[in-house]
Amino acid sequence: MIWVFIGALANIGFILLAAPLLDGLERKIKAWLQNRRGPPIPQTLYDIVKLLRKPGGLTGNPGLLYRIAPYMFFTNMVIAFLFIPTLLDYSLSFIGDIIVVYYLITASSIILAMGSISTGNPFAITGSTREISLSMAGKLLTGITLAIFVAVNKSFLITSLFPIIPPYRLSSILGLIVFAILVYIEGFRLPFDIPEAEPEIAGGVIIEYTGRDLGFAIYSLLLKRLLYTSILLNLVIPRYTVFSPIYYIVGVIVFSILFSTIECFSGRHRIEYALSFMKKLSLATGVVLVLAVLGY
Amino acid sequence: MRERLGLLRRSISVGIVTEKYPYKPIEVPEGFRGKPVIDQDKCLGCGACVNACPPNALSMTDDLDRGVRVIKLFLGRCIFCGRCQDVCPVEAIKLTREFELASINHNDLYQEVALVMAKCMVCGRPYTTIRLVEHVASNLPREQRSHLLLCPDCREKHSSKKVSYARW
Amino acid sequence: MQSSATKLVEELGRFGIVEWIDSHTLIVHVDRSKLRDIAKYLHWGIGGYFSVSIGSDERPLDNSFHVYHVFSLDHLGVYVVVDIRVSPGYLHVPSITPIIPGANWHEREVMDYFGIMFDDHPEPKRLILPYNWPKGVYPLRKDYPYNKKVYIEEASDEPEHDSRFAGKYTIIPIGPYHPALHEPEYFELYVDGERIVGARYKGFMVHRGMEKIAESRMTINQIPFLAERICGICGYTHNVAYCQAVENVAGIDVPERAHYIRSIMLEIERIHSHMLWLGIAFHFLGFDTGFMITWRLREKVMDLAEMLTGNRKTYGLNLIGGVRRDIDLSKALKVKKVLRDLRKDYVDYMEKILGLKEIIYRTRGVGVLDYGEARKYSVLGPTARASGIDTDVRKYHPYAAYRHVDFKIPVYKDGDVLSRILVRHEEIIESINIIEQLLDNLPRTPIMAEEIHVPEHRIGVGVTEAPRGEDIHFVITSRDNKIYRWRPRAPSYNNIPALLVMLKDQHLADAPIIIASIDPCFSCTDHVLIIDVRTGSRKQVGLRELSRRGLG
Amino acid sequence: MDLNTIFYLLIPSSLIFLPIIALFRGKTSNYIVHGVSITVSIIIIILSLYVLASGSTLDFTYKICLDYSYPILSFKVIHFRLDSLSAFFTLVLGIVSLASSIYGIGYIGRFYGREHIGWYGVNYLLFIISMYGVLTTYNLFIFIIFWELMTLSSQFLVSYEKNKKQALWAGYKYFCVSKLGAEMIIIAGLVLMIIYSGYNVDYEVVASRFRELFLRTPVIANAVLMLLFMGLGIKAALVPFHNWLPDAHPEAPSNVSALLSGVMIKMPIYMMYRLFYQFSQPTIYWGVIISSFGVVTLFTGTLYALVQIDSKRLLAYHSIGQIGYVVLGLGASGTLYAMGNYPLAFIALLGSMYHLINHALFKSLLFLTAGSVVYRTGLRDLNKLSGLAKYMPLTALTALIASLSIAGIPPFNGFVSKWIIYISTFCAGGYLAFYGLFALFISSVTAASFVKYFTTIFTRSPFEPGSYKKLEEVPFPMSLAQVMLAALCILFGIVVVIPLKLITSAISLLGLNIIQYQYISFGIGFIEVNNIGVNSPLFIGFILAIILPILYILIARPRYTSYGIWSCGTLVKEGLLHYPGRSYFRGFKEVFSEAYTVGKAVHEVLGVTSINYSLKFFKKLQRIIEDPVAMIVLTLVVVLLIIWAVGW
Repeated sequence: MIWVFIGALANIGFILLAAPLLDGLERKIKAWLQNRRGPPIPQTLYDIVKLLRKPGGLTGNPGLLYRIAPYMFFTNMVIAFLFIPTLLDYSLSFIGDIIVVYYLITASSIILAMGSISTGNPFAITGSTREISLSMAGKLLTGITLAIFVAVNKSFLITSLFPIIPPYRLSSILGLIVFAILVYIEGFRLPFDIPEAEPEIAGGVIIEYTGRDLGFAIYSLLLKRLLYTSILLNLVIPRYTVFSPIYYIVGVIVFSILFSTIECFSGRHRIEYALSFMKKLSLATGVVLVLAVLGY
Repeated sequence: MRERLGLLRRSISVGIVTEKYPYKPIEVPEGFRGKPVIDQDKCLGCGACVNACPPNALSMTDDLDRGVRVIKLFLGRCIFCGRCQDVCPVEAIKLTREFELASINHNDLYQEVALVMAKCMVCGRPYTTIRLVEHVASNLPREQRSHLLLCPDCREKHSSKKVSYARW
Repeated sequence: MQSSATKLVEELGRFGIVEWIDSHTLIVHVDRSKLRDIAKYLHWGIGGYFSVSIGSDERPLDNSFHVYHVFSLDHLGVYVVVDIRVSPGYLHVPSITPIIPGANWHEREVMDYFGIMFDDHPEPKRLILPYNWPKGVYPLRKDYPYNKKVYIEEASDEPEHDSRFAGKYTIIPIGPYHPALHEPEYFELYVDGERIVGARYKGFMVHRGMEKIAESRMTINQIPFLAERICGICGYTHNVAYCQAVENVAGIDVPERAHYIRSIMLEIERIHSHMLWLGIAFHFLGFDTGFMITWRLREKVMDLAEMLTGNRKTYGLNLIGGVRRDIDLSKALKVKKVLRDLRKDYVDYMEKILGLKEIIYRTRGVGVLDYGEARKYSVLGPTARASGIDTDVRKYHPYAAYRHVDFKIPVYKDGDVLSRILVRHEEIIESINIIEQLLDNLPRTPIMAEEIHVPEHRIGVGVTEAPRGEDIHFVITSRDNKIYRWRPRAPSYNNIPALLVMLKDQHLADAPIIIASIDPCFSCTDHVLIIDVRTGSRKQVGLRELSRRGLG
Repeated sequence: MDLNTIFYLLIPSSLIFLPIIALFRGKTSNYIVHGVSITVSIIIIILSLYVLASGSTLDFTYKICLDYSYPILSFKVIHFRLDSLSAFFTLVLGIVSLASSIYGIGYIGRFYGREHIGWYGVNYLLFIISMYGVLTTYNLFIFIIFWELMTLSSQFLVSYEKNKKQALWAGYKYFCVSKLGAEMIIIAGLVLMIIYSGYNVDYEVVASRFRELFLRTPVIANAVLMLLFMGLGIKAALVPFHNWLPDAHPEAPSNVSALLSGVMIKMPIYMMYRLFYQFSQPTIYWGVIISSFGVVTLFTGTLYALVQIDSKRLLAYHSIGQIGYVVLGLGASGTLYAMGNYPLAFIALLGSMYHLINHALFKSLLFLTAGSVVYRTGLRDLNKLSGLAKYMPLTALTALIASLSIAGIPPFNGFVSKWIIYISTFCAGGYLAFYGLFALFISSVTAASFVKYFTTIFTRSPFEPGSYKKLEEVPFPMSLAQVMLAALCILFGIVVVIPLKLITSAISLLGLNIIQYQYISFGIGFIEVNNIGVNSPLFIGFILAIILPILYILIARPRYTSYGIWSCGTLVKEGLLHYPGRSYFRGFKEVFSEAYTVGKAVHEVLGVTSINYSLKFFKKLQRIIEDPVAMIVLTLVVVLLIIWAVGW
């Protein structure tokens, strides 16, 4: 038990460092693909460290909710990582913990949105309603995908869900593909970074946060992105081997490269287009779920 | 999808095009209109450039007490059009290819030329620079030179034609 | 052609005294009672369009104010200036805005600057001067010295918001400092969720006083450099328009080579401006890689401009009567080579980018301005061409060297953002063609006219096709190398009011790209503003100080 | 006086107060009624806690001396029993009625001089008593009587503000529809009685007869079950019988709304538990039917709630949605039970009951906070409300807790119950997995809806600056009630053992034995460590997630710089930065319009037609009553029927 704790804590330590570095990597790759030199890889880390050293800002008439939202978001994300094996194979898992992770993610976006709305800035509110709309559609998709995995594995223990293959089934492979798309969408990458769309709502959800608050909000968003990637990786890479840390690191980097390349060559969707895309994807995934339940 | 892959292929084939600018100087072409520089030794103080300058970056003041004419160029207002270069009779002001003008010292944006003025033979008032007088003198026939040593007012009294390079 | 022009003169004779001021500009002196008839006749009757209104204080000359409405008759290649004399005792002119909604701003501007009232104007509010500007002070009148300081009242409550929407709908302020606008302008969008239900525009926040400075302080050959600074993107076209206005007045015979060089630089400017715009448009669509690509390609054009003129943007090339720099053979060859490569690259990239689903989806059917609305507001340039109006100054009022080249004008019927993208896209390719033709046929003449003499108190009109549309400069000359009245009108001035039509019932997410789709140049539009509108502070603002800020 | 005596005396002694209350007006009446109802609530809580903790039952019968020769009156005794299932529900009733009575002391002050307080008092007390009666009676006949009493008194409460046309209409509609449901129950009861010509309708007897009926003529048994289920479903506002609820609940005084939404719509659920677990055995098809009703209900209710702009109406729609969760849990447990998967059936039932008590807590709290807003501002319009947190911090905080609870944000109570429902449905697989993921999706819609509810009312700055100048926190009794419920929301979220113990003792009555199916084997994480309290790392983590940031803000007091709101550099007047409630989630509604179309079909076609039908029915009835000939004929028919029934 104690080793599990230590392992999980080590995981969190690794994640806290890895999330900004991976973002730096993505920025570098995007820069290369846009024929630019781009910032150095630790740039995101520098940015966050710089932000964390500055005082936060109070705007409008925000109250406690606004102040604690970034911190709540951050702790929620860190706690979510307790249940997901990342670098090491240790995690504090139990039946139904995937629902807990799911709710932690929902809670984080809800709380950030509430904090943001409480400033009263129409940009922030527009961004927040977009964020929540997307999150609702995303949760539908997440739910269906999870149901596929549960139906295939007949279990609710995350550790027993990882890795999903074997058994190799049509539905589990399709489910993985949908989940990869979902990971892409939930990672607020183009064309789905609508809640923060710079041209029209200038940052949206995080528009009013500055300094330390902003640092934590951005850090948490990066953690959320990595959290999704980690869940996806856990579904595909073999666990409980000596090489699993290596598999993990390689996997994370591969997905970063892949996702940033895709992101580089896409424009931003309008919110209702993104939503209807997710709706269609949900319907398709529903069919996959039927397959999974039927045992294919 | 095909378009995206095509863009990806092109991106990879082009490579990195941005420069490490502050660490690596940038070449500007021949004929680039950069910072104007006044040649102290050539300037006559005629004021042609001051008249031509559209944004009033060049100014001319006569310090009658000290007997000095000051031509002052303020780069903060300069638009680098090169009209001064066009109108200068002696090529004293020229545009260089230098464009990095940022400075922490405000005075770096000023250039000054102070020229000693000639005093009128009659009234003793300084009226123009010695260099300008010399320059005009060298271009004039001998018999007209005597008027040069008078200030415009006195010259008018002597009903002579005024000579100046200043046009516009 | 000639016969139809004479027929036009006869027709216009019904309204007032007609005279030619130069080979392609007519002036009609009309009585106030005939004004609306002639406006209706010119704009709606024979297919011309309203271009600009100019107010002028000519009390020192003939003891009266004048209002000039300029109409363009594309099919005849003629500009018609309608001149109304306004006596200082009764400063009222019938408004033509009820007939031509596009004249709204023009008339309000005259109202602000000269105190001339327009009867039956639907919206007789201040347009340019801030609301706390003292009443009865008209800055462009001749008895107002350019360096006079005015005492600005403390800020009071201005009826800022559109009462139809404010309070009921969410206000999304776009501007004055917003990432989607790179210049200080203010769009107030009233949204219901994601849908825009209404919009309000407040502009004229760029604090410069160019007209007044030019009229009172600058000489005729200094103004080109000021005109070039009206705009940061298409400055050269203002420069050329101004020079043409003066050259038309003076009847200067500009050498052909100078005309060719001007045309080449105008087209280079058009290419870079359109590419810049495309980049920005892609950025607003979230496609930053497209932004990087177009700007990288544009950089080659900027290098060309730098090589040819000595500067990337402010070419400083023109003087009255010609140009200051020649294009020699080696440069010409280099330009041709660069352009050949550029065309290949550009066409290839654009084919791919315009195949992206997101780009098409977010521009097709978005921000539609149909033909009727476009005519009402007399929009110009690519905006008009995307709405099915076949207009191009280069073609129908040929200037510089454009009568010697062969090019086509892209016209689209849909009037949406995609059409505007495509119009500009094709224009870039056409411009490359034009430059190649011009370089091939560069005549061997001097580049500067010999004889330059400007007559006094004559009206001159100079027009160019700026990247954004028709750019018109109206000049009244004066003695001593001065200009009596100078009114530059940038195309965005006519295009911006049409934005409010385009924005209605659109998605909030599309607001930036719709606003950008007319390629608005706010500083072009606002060049004339004199006063600091930053409110809330007691301050005295003098023109000299402002001019220092603006020009320094 | 032992507890049995108290139980015995509670109903008659509180009925004595009714005329006393009716005598007074104004303040006095207010204090008397709430004093009585608080006392009653406390007694109810004590009784039910005793029963749940000890596992015993309280039992008594009123002997009625009648002529035994008339068979229809031969039930001889009026049997009341407080067993652990009833006790669980009376506990819910006690808690909510305690809170809303305390709240009422302040809230009813609104109506001084405008309405007759005594009239309110009579109905309010009668309402509580009749609900208590419904829960504690052990006889179907008495059940129906209390049921009708409950409907009647609550109908008067709904249309209490007699000058409001809307309230009168809502009350009328509510009454007619409820009456229709009651008729179904009565018909079912009559069928049972008549077919068996045994007139004893004690629950035990009913149960045994029902089972017999199932064996003999399953068609009739199922028809009776269907009638009963529909009758109860109408009262529980299951879609498509829900249309009356969003009209009725918001119109009542807010503390009554809390009781209506928090407790009254649980009464039919209580009967359903008895119906499917005590009177009959769960079957697979009934499980499918019930859980389908549950899913349709939660889907429609919540999606409709998302687009509401009236605060109490939004809450009322959520009541429908949340009842869907409860019914889904019941149905899932029925299916699983019939399939022989007792452990999961137990967990599903656990989730259902847990959600029921949670819903009672947070929904009544939400109605109380909405009431506080009405109390101070008189507004329910989410387009106009804004920025109240500054003036009513305590109300805002409790509303936040309730919102987070209903949204299922850990570690508040809503999360736990929803989580248990998901586990049972997902692990069950099959069609239940679909239902579970619908519920999962809907929970995020709920969250979104409460982001709207909370942020529009409480955060930001006031819409019209200066309009709230005299605004302040609500009076002490009202905030006390809110704080009480909020504390329970947190308690039931963190100290999960307490409600689980209560629920297991209630479930044990229904034949699912706790000893047999320990949670441990299904790994409900937070109980597996030990029975004393919360030791699970998960819950420590959750608490840290909430506590650490708050502590950080409160203790470390990080430095902040104050800025104006960024609105592109211009100074925008505070009030104009207004984001009306209707603008929220517009795009979502547009894109998921299919869901709304389906919902509309259910909501309007089925819902409205059923309402219209019942209204028409009652119009006809009214015409008959007004017509003397018809009335005479009807009376004769009834008399004849009675004669036939009595056996002459």
